[in-house]
Amino acid sequence: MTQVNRLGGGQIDRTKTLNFKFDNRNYTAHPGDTLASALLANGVRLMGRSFKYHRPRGVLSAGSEEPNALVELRKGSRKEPNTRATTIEMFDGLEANSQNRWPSLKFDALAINDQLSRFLTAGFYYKTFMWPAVFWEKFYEPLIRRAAGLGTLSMQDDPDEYDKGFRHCDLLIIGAGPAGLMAALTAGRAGSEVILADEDFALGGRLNSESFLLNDDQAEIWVAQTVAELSAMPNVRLMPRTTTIGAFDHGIYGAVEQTGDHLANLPTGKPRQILWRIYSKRALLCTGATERPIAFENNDRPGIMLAGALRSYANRFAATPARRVAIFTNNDDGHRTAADLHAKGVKIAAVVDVRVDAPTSGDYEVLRGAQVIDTKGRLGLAFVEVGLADGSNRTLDVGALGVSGGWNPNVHLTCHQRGRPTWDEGLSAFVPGETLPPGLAVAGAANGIMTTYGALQSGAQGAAQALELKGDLPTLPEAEDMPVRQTPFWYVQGCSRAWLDQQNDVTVKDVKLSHQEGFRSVEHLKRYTTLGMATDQGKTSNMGGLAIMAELAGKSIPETGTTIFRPPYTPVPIATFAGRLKGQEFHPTRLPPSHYWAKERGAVFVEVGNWLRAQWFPLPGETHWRQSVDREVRQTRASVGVCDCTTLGKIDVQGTDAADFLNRIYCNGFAKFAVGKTRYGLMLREDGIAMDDGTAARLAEDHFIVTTTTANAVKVYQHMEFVRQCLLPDMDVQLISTTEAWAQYAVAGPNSRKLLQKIVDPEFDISNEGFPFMGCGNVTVCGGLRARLFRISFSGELAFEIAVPSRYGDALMRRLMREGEEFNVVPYGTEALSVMRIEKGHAAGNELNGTTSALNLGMARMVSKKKDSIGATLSEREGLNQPDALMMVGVKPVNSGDKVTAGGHLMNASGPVDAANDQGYITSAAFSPSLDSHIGLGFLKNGGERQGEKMRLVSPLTELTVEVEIVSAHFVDPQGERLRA
Amino acid sequence: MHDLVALTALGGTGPESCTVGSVSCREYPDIALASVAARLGHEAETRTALATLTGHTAPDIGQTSGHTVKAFWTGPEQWMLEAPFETHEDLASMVKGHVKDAASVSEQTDAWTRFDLEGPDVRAVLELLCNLDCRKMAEGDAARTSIHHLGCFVLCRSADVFSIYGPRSSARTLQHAIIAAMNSAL
Amino acid sequence: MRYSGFQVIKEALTGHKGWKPAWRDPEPKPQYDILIIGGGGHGLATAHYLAKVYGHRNVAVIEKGWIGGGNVGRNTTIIRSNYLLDGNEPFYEFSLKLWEGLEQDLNYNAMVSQRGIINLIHSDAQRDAFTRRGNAMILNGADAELLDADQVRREYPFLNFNNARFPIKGGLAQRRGGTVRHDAVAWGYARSADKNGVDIIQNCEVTGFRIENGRCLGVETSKGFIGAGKVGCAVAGNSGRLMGMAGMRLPIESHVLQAFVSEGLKPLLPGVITFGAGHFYVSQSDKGGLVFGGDLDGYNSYAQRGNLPVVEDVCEGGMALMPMIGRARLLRMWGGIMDMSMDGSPIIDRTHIDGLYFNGGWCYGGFKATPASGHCFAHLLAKDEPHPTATAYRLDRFRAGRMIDEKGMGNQPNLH
Amino acid sequence: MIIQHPLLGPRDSSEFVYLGDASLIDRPDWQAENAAEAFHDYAYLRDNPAGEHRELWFHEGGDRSWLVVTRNTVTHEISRVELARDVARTRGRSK
Repeated sequence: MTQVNRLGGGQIDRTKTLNFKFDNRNYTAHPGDTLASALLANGVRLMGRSFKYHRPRGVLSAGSEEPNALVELRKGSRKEPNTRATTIEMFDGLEANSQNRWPSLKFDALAINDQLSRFLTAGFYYKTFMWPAVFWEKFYEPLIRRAAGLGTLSMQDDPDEYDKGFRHCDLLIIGAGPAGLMAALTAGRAGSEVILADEDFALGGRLNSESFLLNDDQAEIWVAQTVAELSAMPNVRLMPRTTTIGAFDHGIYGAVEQTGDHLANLPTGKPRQILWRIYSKRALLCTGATERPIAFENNDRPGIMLAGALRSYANRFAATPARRVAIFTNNDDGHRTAADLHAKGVKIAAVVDVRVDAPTSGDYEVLRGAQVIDTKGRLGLAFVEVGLADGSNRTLDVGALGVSGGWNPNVHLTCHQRGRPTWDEGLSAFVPGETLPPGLAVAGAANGIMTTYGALQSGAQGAAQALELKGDLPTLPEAEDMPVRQTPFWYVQGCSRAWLDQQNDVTVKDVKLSHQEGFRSVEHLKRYTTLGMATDQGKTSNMGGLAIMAELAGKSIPETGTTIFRPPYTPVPIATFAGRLKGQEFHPTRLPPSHYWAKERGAVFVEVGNWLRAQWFPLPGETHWRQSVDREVRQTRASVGVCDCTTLGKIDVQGTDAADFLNRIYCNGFAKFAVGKTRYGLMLREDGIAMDDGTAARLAEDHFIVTTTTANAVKVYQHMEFVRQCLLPDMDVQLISTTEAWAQYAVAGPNSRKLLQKIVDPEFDISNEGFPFMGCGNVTVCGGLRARLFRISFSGELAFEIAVPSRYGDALMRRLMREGEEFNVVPYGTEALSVMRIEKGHAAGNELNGTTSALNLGMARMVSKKKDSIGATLSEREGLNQPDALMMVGVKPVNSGDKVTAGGHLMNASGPVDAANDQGYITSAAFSPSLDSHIGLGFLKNGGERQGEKMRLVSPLTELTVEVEIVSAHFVDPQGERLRA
Repeated sequence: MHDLVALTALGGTGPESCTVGSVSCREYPDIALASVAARLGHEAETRTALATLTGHTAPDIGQTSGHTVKAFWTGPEQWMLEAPFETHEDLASMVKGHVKDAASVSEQTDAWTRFDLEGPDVRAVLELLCNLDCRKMAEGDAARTSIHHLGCFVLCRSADVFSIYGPRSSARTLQHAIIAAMNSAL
Repeated sequence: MRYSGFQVIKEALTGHKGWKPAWRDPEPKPQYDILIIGGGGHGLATAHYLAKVYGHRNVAVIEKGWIGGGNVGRNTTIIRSNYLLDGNEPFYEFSLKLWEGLEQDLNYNAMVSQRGIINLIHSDAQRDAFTRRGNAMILNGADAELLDADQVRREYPFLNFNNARFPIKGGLAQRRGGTVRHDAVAWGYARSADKNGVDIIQNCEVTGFRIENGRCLGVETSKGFIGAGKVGCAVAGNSGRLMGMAGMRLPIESHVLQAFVSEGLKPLLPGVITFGAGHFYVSQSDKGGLVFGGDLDGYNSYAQRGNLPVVEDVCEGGMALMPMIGRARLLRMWGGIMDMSMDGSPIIDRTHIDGLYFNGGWCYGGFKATPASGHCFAHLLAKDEPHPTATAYRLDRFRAGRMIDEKGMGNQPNLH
Repeated sequence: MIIQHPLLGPRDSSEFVYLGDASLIDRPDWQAENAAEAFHDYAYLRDNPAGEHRELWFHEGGDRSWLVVTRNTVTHEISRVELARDVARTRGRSK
């Protein structure tokens, strides 16, 4: 198909021809086209269907404010629904399809809604579909859902890469029209760090769409010269294809750069888009203005568009929707469109101007004091019905109608910190208000300065003021400076199916109904009619709706109110906000020192926070994880096992007051204990609930190593810094995390000492006498490597923890395995670790769940009353010290073989099973190879007194009821003889 | 002398490195680290001790200084010392010998993994990684920042050489982030 | 006027001339039996139940702006009763049951859509915790279902099962959970309360309380003094500001919670999905937008807007959980002010001032609680004793050490 | 947001961890008569102002300093940033 509506001139590269597909038909275009301009050039006006009535729609605009021409761009997993044809930069091989229609764009079954429109008025669904109640989910809602929505997602993972980055500047200039370019020139020449960002792929803004001259030259020539000078400046960064989406606190702006959307294929490793966080000292908003339509009967047909857009297509893109067009305007700018199109050889049927004193702008008819009262044409505009000043009607036979109701400054970003724009009578439009985001100033049309010269001038001045530049401004080019005055004309009296929000199908009639039913505040209007809630965020519709509501309420527009704008300025792919942090990169992965060795051993791994830990080490022939875990437990308890416990937090606490400091942090006494000793410590939150537990090892008078649980390492460090800096500022204490510096392994089991004696250098006595239970100290291993040894036990066995610098962790593990062969040493993972600590009755994460106190954990006596420690006072509140308070207990099934379920609740042996009779719950459960039975830990009301009681363990969720006996939490070696062996 | 074989943070026996465009990224394991925090009231002594250790006055906020033994600022009255691993493996105890009771010293050698980025466009890579104003960083500047949710130190060694210290256990994640940024920016 | 399909057709055929305002626009009377401060979901619901259930007609609701303009107009519309603790679960289950009959009760279609909610499980410890929770729900008469990884995959095939940093190991589902058209809730309650004689007074801002020897006699407002036998405050988000006028310090901080909606899309999500390894939850509205959110910004704020780090954090969670939404566009973001209480649970109680009652501290769970909150607050105001399902929501529970801490985060509001 | 760190200059708030009202520095005396009541008010009651708020931030991703930031909760404007350790000392805290 040839480009039947391609005009002469324009900023397209005719030397290259690009092929593209729309709804599976082939067309041609040129570099510099958008999808919209190319379709118009190819004689295509029908591009989409509306949201509710499925009315045929074409382009309304030539920019990001487009409500109608939304398409599904690209195919397969790269399909992008709801993409504005007006902002899609053409590339060779582009494929797009229309959306929200079935079976085809021309024949859409749901167009029936248009016939039913009288029933489908604003908010009709609030008044019906209520009977019978069950019908809603089953019938009504699916129907509504299928009809609603716009495009479809591919349902496949997005295959593209995205990035995030940070940029810093003295001045961020948002928008590269006349004001923005002039501001950049001013700031750039002054040597400031400047970023100039514009959503368009071509810098220049409106200047690219106008035919007038700057310094006796086409505006585009001045643009080219200016851009050339700016690109040569090292201190200026030009960012085309970059939309500034939001103004956030303290001069931080979000900007989305479309680095790959204009390419047929992304080079490998390159992102499709980059989210820039721009840190600006000052910012200048030069985002221009958006033309506003006029509401009249059937004003939504393909071919009816904003007059300025018509002009953009003709001047910049050398395209027109039709060869014969008319203009409907209330201001002189509409005439400019007529003149430009006329000059390009497009026939102007007439300029319909509501003003009786409208000027003559060219060699075509001007119908003064006239209004468009209706239009015809099913899939595209065919006739325009004009009501003339004398009351008679005239039918214009045209393929396109350019509509201009004046221009609204693009104040969006000035509202992002909830500032409200103010009403300008002269412009009859909202302009930036008093309270702007700090550091932001506004220039050009965005600030209500509607002439080109004014824009250039305010851009230069804006930059100079923002940067407090002294001296002369760059000389401004000569440009048009016709004063602009806009007398409002919102809608043609008597119209009813006249569209305000074209995408959401909100008409003048809907606004009237909203008013009639009492939804009169702007927010109610928006929410009741959905006006301005579409993907264009009401850029072309809010004002019209507001104006009509004001008229109905008999108030002025400012009295009626305004709706402020929220980020983002235009919609942003969710993937862009995520950048590279997806899939495996969502969170960092932490690998313990023995990871690579464990991988060789065929370990099964599990995520523990960000850590990846060995869960168990299956042997050939083991088909079920329980076989591996049971073996690891049995072998450890029988001889010796090794487990990587590097992930436990380690905090180095030093200073002359270190001991006093820990005495405040832990609820149990810490003041006096000997160097070379380790002590168990329980930390409370200030509210008296257990925060974390661990050990503190005293390596020297002024040096402790504190361990935390893996999960709480970060939290505990913060807490200790808080106490150190905010509560005890004069204590001589220094803290630093050493978690990752040391590879630390638990060596547990009756033969653990024998094994370690082969590792620890002989000059160190680690016999029971030389290195008793809870001992600690610096040693050397394997012939002189510095190491730390702790005699502590989580498993309940005779056990040690040995630590060496992380880089030697792998080698030490291999050495332990080799030297341990004679003892049949076994590596064990987190499962066996957990089984053994449950057997021993040690509380862990499931018990320290943020709601349990020392009392609940059976450690009430540990909370020292003789000192000031965090949490001690509030732990005494009566609610936390009830006679029937939950106490940690052990449970065992009465019938061996029965399973204990963590998360099950405990009920009395008889009586009803319900919340009222809930006695407690199971926190941890496991099969104990040592007892050859399932066992569990849990919390039970008054549990301290109920040992031996038979109860029911119920889990209706998993349809389980088991008879259990309440026992001591210490299933294995309750006297702790093994620890001291 | 012990006979245990050391692994780098990336799990190899030797450092990994790669080049994209004009920028190279090299794992740098041959470095010993120790943190030094002045004891309350002994700030001056600590600085003097650091000066003798590094042959240069103790670095100020956000700075690094020194020769064989280098120091960079990590917090109020707190510094990290760097020295060649083969000659200073037990840096911490050596430093403690100098500062005595004036400061708390903690071995940090294997708490960190280090990557050195080198090349004329290195700053284009860094602006995709962290929110520091890298274009303004000059030789001797050091700052802590967050890269890919990891707390890292970024040190400017010279106009086009930067070092990044990240948590050792996340070396893989950090390296992946750096290389992805290199592929994207270059 | 009664709403019905028939009425809609009749009006359509007669040019919609007959529709009346959904509620009157009265001037305040000098004195009411009961005065509700706050024309949000909770305040309007309180008025509805006071009139309809407890027979109080001499009631007014005063609102500083326009009704439904607070958090009921800016939330992610989720309803559920999947709570753990005895203090909470019966209350939220009561609320869910009220939702189930709401539209018939109000004669207003609020689009209560019970399409289910699932909380995903990514670790064994999480499964243990959710098992305990699911059991608590069932023991309290609610519905709960524990799904394994395969069941989740069958129901939600589009989730990230192939390249997940934190693999999905199952989920706790509540089939009766779902979403509601949030604005319609406020309008429906307002219309019904108005029909039952309640005065709804918009643009009427409270400037102070009139308190004489320990008793609250009424409020000073931008429309003058309004006397009342009892004054109930339901202004969650601004509780600190309002109760400050009565000289009260509360166990509450105001925080900003952001929420997000995407462009309209054809149906793709079955119900509400909550990520268990990141800050992200999502559902799809009837209009087709993905409605999603995550964590608080984390700092005290009354600004009703947030910042980029949390936007990124939420979208990172979304991409980690369902990478298929990458090319869906985020259309709009907004921030609501949350009454974050010290244990993450609400307060419905008398105050130490006679005749002054407080309802607040809803954290970000306020929307789903709207019907029960209104019902229980109405009960308290009418009978001067707490409703059986809300006995734990006492103001003094922190002094007594009876916190209701679902998350186990302690006295740090931004962690709940 | 950007916090003007007294030592490091402007730093992005995402590097910090927020705790809450700076009154958490004023931890009551555990031996006082009304210790129970005082600790309740300290731990649970907040002024929660709509306006200027003194609050505690921890520079987790930086130098590990706790800061007292004076920030307007309506506009987010930050008017003052101090090292919490200095504030604590001026408020009479020691060991």
